[in-house]
Amino acid sequence: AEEPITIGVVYKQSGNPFFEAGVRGFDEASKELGFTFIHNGPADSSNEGQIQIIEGYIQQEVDAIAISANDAAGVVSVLQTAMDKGIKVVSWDSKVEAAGRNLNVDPSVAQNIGRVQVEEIAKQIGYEGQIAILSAAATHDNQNTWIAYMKEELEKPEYDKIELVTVVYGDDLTDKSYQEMQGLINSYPDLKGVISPTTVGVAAAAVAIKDMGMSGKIKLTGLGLPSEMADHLADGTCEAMFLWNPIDLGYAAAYASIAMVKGDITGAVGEKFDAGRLGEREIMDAGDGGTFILVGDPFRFTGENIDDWKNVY
Amino acid sequence: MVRFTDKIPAFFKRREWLLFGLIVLTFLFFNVQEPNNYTLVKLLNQTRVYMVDVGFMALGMLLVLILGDIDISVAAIAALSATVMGVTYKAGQGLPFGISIVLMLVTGVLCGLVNGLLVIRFKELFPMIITLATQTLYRGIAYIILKDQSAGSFPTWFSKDLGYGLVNIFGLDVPVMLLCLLAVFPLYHLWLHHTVSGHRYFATGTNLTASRFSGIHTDKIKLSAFMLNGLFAAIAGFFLTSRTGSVKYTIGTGFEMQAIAVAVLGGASTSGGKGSVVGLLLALVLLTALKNGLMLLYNDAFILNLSVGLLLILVVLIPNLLGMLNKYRTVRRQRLELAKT
Amino acid sequence: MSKSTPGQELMLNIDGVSKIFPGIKALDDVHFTLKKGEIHALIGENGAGKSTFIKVLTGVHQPDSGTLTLKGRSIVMSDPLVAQRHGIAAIYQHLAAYPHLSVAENIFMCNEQRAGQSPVISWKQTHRKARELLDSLGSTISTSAIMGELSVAQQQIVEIAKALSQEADILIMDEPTAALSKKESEELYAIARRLRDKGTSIILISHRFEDVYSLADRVTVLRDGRYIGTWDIQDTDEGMLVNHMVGRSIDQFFPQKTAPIGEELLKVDSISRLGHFKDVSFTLHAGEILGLTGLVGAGRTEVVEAICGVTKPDSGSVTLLGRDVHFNRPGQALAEGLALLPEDRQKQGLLLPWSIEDNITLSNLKTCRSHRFISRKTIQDKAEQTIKRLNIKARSGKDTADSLSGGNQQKVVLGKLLDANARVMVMDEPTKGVDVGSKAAIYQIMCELALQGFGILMVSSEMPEVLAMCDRAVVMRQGRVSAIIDRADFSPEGILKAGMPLTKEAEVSA
Amino acid sequence: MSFLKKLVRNREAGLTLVIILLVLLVGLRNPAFASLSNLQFILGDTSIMIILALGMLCVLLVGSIDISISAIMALSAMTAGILMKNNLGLVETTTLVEGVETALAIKTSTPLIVLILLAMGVGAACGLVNGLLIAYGKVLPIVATLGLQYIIYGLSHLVSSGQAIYRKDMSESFIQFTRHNLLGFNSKVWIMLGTFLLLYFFITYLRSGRRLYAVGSNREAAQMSGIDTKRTTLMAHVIMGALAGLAGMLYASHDNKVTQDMAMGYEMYVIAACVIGGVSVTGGFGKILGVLLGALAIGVINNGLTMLRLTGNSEFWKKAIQGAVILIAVVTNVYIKRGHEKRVLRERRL
Ligand SMILES: Nc1ncnc2c1ncn2[C@@H]1O[C@H](COP(=O)(O)OP(=O)(O)OP(=O)(O)O)[C@@H](O)[C@H]1O
Ligand SMILES: Nc1ncnc2c1ncn2[C@@H]1O[C@H](COP(=O)(O)OP(=O)(O)OP(=O)(O)O)[C@@H](O)[C@H]1O
Ligand SMILES: [Mg+2]
Ligand SMILES: [Mg+2]
Repeated sequence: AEEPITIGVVYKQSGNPFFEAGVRGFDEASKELGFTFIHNGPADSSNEGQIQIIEGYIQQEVDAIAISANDAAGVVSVLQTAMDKGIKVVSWDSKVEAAGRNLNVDPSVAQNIGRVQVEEIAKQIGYEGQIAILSAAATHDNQNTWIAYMKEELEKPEYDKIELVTVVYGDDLTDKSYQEMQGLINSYPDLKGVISPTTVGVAAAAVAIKDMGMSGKIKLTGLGLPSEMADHLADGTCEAMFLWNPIDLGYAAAYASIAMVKGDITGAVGEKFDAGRLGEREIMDAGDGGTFILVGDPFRFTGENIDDWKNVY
Repeated sequence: MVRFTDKIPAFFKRREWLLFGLIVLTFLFFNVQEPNNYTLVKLLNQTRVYMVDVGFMALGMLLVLILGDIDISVAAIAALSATVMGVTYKAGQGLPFGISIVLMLVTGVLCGLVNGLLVIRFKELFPMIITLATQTLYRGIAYIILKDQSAGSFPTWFSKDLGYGLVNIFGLDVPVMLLCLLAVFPLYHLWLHHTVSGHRYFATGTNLTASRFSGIHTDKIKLSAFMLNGLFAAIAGFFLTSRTGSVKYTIGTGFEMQAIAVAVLGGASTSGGKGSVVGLLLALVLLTALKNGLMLLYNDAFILNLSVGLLLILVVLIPNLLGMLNKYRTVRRQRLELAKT
Repeated sequence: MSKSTPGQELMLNIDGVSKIFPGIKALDDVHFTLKKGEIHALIGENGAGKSTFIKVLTGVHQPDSGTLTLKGRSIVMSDPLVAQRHGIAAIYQHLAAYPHLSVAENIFMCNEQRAGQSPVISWKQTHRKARELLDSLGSTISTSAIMGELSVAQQQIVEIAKALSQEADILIMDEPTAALSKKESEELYAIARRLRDKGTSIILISHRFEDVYSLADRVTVLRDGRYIGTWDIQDTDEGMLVNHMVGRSIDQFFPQKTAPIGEELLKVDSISRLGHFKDVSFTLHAGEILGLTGLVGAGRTEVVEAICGVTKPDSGSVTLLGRDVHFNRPGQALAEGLALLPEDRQKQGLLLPWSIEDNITLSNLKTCRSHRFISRKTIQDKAEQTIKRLNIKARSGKDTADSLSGGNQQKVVLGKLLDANARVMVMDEPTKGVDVGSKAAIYQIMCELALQGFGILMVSSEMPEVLAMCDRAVVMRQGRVSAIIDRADFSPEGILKAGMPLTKEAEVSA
Repeated sequence: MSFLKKLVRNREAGLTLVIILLVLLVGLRNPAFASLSNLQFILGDTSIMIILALGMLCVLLVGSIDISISAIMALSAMTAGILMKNNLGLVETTTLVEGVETALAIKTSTPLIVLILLAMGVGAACGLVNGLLIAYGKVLPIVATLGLQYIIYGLSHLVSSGQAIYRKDMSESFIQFTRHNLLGFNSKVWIMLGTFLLLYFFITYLRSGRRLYAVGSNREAAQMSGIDTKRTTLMAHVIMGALAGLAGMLYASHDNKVTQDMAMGYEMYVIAACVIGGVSVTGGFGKILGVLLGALAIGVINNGLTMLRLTGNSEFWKKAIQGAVILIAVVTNVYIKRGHEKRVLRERRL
């Protein structure tokens, strides 16, 4: 019998529920396609930890590596040695630089992610007043890209009366994010709304807003985990927030990896493959020298639909 | 009469033998569990992941620990030095790579110098507190230089041949990096354990006042230990960068604790006066064997840490317990003899 | 209250006590009796087992065999609290103070003053009682002063107060006078006699025959952990006791110094250091033994440390072998030929966990090399010589320094300096807490060194030592030189008078 | 003695002055910072650190150290969290307000006090292991607690099997537990005050408390006077562990979240707070009021930085300022001490 295909899945941090959900996507795909996979992430969301894991996968002679990178540049070298050995590399959720991957599975177009959050907050505050952004760390590539697109979106005339007063960073630590949010509330008495495009930040911000008695007075949106945000959506501290579906993300990454291992695709622009229940996906130019596929647009979670999701991821 | 059972504790009191025994056991255990992936040849390849950068860092840390001090800022020094290298090289647009490397080493030594000066000047303070503060400082500077960017595009000999290159020795593929590390060990061992200047680190760590009264320039010893530590941290940053292929200001976060753990595992004591280069090497090998085996078996970062913690405590605890047992036995035997006479 | 005549009631009877440390039999079948209201001196060479005996008695160590009978009842001293409850109090040889805590708290640690049975400590009562105790000792030390900031003598007084606070039936004093001046010693004698007259039994350990003869009623000698004998003090004399202690007779306790005085080696010219000493000047010549004496706390240690580069004088100059020198650390002084035997051998002199060999060769390791590497063999040979020369008692050079008794430890430190080719040797209390045998040996070495042309500066608090050994004596009082006396003019009264504080009030604060 | 002299001699007064200065400085840039409500907030926010610093004081006093406290916080909060999650039930309460029927869902679970006691118990058990290793196994404190830090974080991963505890898994009483105010102060402040007073009484008026000082000041002497130094060390670690358990619960309730890596790196702030508060890291010396103020100083710095309205490279400056202020505070302490010593010397009559 032929040996089954093995995928080595690497994510940013061990024990992070977002990636637990992502792994469920791989699980689903493996039942459909009949491959095996192993998964792991460093305890401290470090680049060095991911390299250790990748080297372990190379040692185990996996057929493909599917990675959500902590540092887009930092794993390029080791992934190149993997590719030299014939291992296919697919990045998902958080991309690897073009030189270190065969294909990127993008949750959504960065521009869209930036845009929907600005649209949402503008609508909630009535297109007028001060807003602020509570980000993760100033070093996170995807955060910075989204923030850049948000600023671009804010240039549009319909947002003329909206002022972005500051961007603060909570380092994806709950207590620091909480402190920063509290600092925002105290520093800017006229603050109307906050965008926090990070799951840790938006949850901490919601708690801070509630604790300071500002529920309803300061609007909040961002990218949040349904399980973590369930209560805040239900009681209206956060009217709506967004996130793509990590299960679909993992699922799509698994299908892409298998297609590549089987030789159905090589990762070139224009190639198409079947992504199971998600339908057909076409490979596009990512503009960074590499290619990518898109999974879907961010989903809007509100108090009405949150009950369907809060136990999912 | 000396019975064999009496000899066992004494045997395992030598840390090196204990470590050696553990290495053999670890290897056999995982080799049985994972006969295909956990082989000597494949393990050799993994040494660059687990041994080299932490190893260099631990060599420096060893000196500081021998003095009874501690340096929390090493990983930050590695990050700052690597940053300096990456930024001055500017992907080939800046200084020649050789000069960037020299600047990197100088940065490491300078950071160590600052630590050392603070430690000497403020004897009332614990080095732990001082280096805790300088850690923030060094990483902060790296951050101001690099912001959220990463510096990379190093020459291929660096990021490929050094980072991932193999040399065939007697039919075995040995990582180039490992050879670099192994080249340092004999020299370092000779220097630390067999020369006058090495001896002085142990003396100073055992009793600083008495060493000073005996004519040792203890301030110089301390300063040089911190500077060498900085140098080794920079070297660790260098090899780490050759593996990652690029520098970010977060590089090597948390390595200081690993370096301390390795040195302590190898026989150093945080109270000073103790440490062994051979022990350190064995500790590195043991950790490589263990971590890689666990990685293959469990694929779980937390289990990995858990077992490192367990190992650290057991290796320090077991000789202590055996020592107590030994003492108890000696006294009991003498007591029996006393009763006879 | 009438003075109880010793010999009536047996307080304590110890029979056949042995104590084993790994590798060493510290006590071997020791007998000891203590009567009510007597002062019983316990003497012996360094390492004879005196301190160990005391620790067995107070429950710090458990004996391996032997029985202990207290007031007719057999007792197992399982821990120090048991001893305390049975009315045994001790002043230990090495200060057992808590340097960070207040005087009052030091006195009442483990004997906390509480209101009745309440578990809550009463600080008011603690301070009041401490004050009473210190007053009874004629001391004005504040009860809230921090122990570590007091002088050694003051700390010793607090320790005595602590022992007294326990109102014990049996009081043990392990070298209580080692850090005390003559005057303070005398005050202690008075207290001891007062206590004895009240019926307290006292065990006194001392290397000073002065103490033994002015206080003790009986004396017991230990040698190498073995019991040698017990005598009434009237039936003994110094020579006989020394013979029993060392197991041989010492003909010449103080050797005859024959070295001629030569050229000037060291000149100290009005050096000062803030808060420690002021305008100190003297000279030292080849072949000369210069005494630096005075009361404890007079600043002698500070002076010699400033000369040898441990600290730096704020002003003044030091000239060594005709050259102006400014040392930043002892190593520089050593390299220039000025060696310092420090006051505290355990903290400043030795690497306790290291072997005797490694300690002896530490200062001069550069000469123990072959081909740039340290040669174990050379170290061994060199150390072997020194061990022989100084007659250090150890099984081998591989023994660790902490396994040695005080006197032998001191010899190791001395051996280290001998190895270092100095011209001037500064010795800070070289015989402090050292037994008679070792003392004589150290004096002998000093004379030999003088003969070889060394200049020796000896800090000493012991009058007989200064009188017998020194060519001249520099007397210090409260940080200043009060007199420089030639051998011809030596008299105990003269030296004592020069060292006495000027006013009563000044003495109190010193 | 002049007022200034007194101030310099009294470290606590000096620290208070430093804190007031810090508040004024930040307040100058952002008046909102110096407002009463914000200061109350800071006190509440710093309570957890103060509680931990109080425990650390005990450990440092006996000459030990504990760098596993953040792991202990994670494990104890996680244990309690899992119990809470598994016993969570919804109680639907219907209330009639002007004829409109409203359904109020209140989540109930294991009683709060049981959870807290459980967490403190888990913490104390971890402290016990630390203490046993250090006191009886003679493992050096840094090594023992570093090793245990790895192990305990690993355990919290194992017991949670990788799952975090979120607000939706928490009972209402647990969520609200750190959100009640009494006399304008948060419940955390009251819990901290209670802990402070208890510990103050313990180490000032009880024998076993004073012995923490004795053991750290001179271990041998303590042994000779019959103090069980090992048990005292053990006790210090158990106290630290129990307080870490309590702190973990407060932290979790405050964050509405328990992750397996909760509070990573927190131990360094706690140690820094103690050092700034004048505790000797080698044992024997340290005042409880100093620790309170030291932690408060760090709390003011951390909160003040977010309110400084820094722009540009603000992230770096925040980090740098934090390190610098800690260093400056500690170094200033050294100079004050040296000045004091010099003054004592000058006052001596020679
Ligand atoms: N804790 C210990 N462990 C091992 N050996 C010890 C210990 N304490 C004392 N010894 C040894 O026991 C012997 C007796 O020592 P002890 O301190 O009782 O002598 P001593 O008569 O008090 O001497 P000194 O006059 O120098 O104080 C010495 O050889 C000493 O090295
Ligand atoms: N006037 C004083 N008031 C308080 N403390 C003093 C005073 N003078 C000296 N001291 C302290 O007393 C201690 C003993 O001083 P030092 O060691 O210089 O004296 P010494 O004469 O060498 O005594 P020793 O005989 O112990 O060697 C030192 O700690 C010193 O700082
Ligand atoms: Mg003794
Ligand atoms: Mg002195």
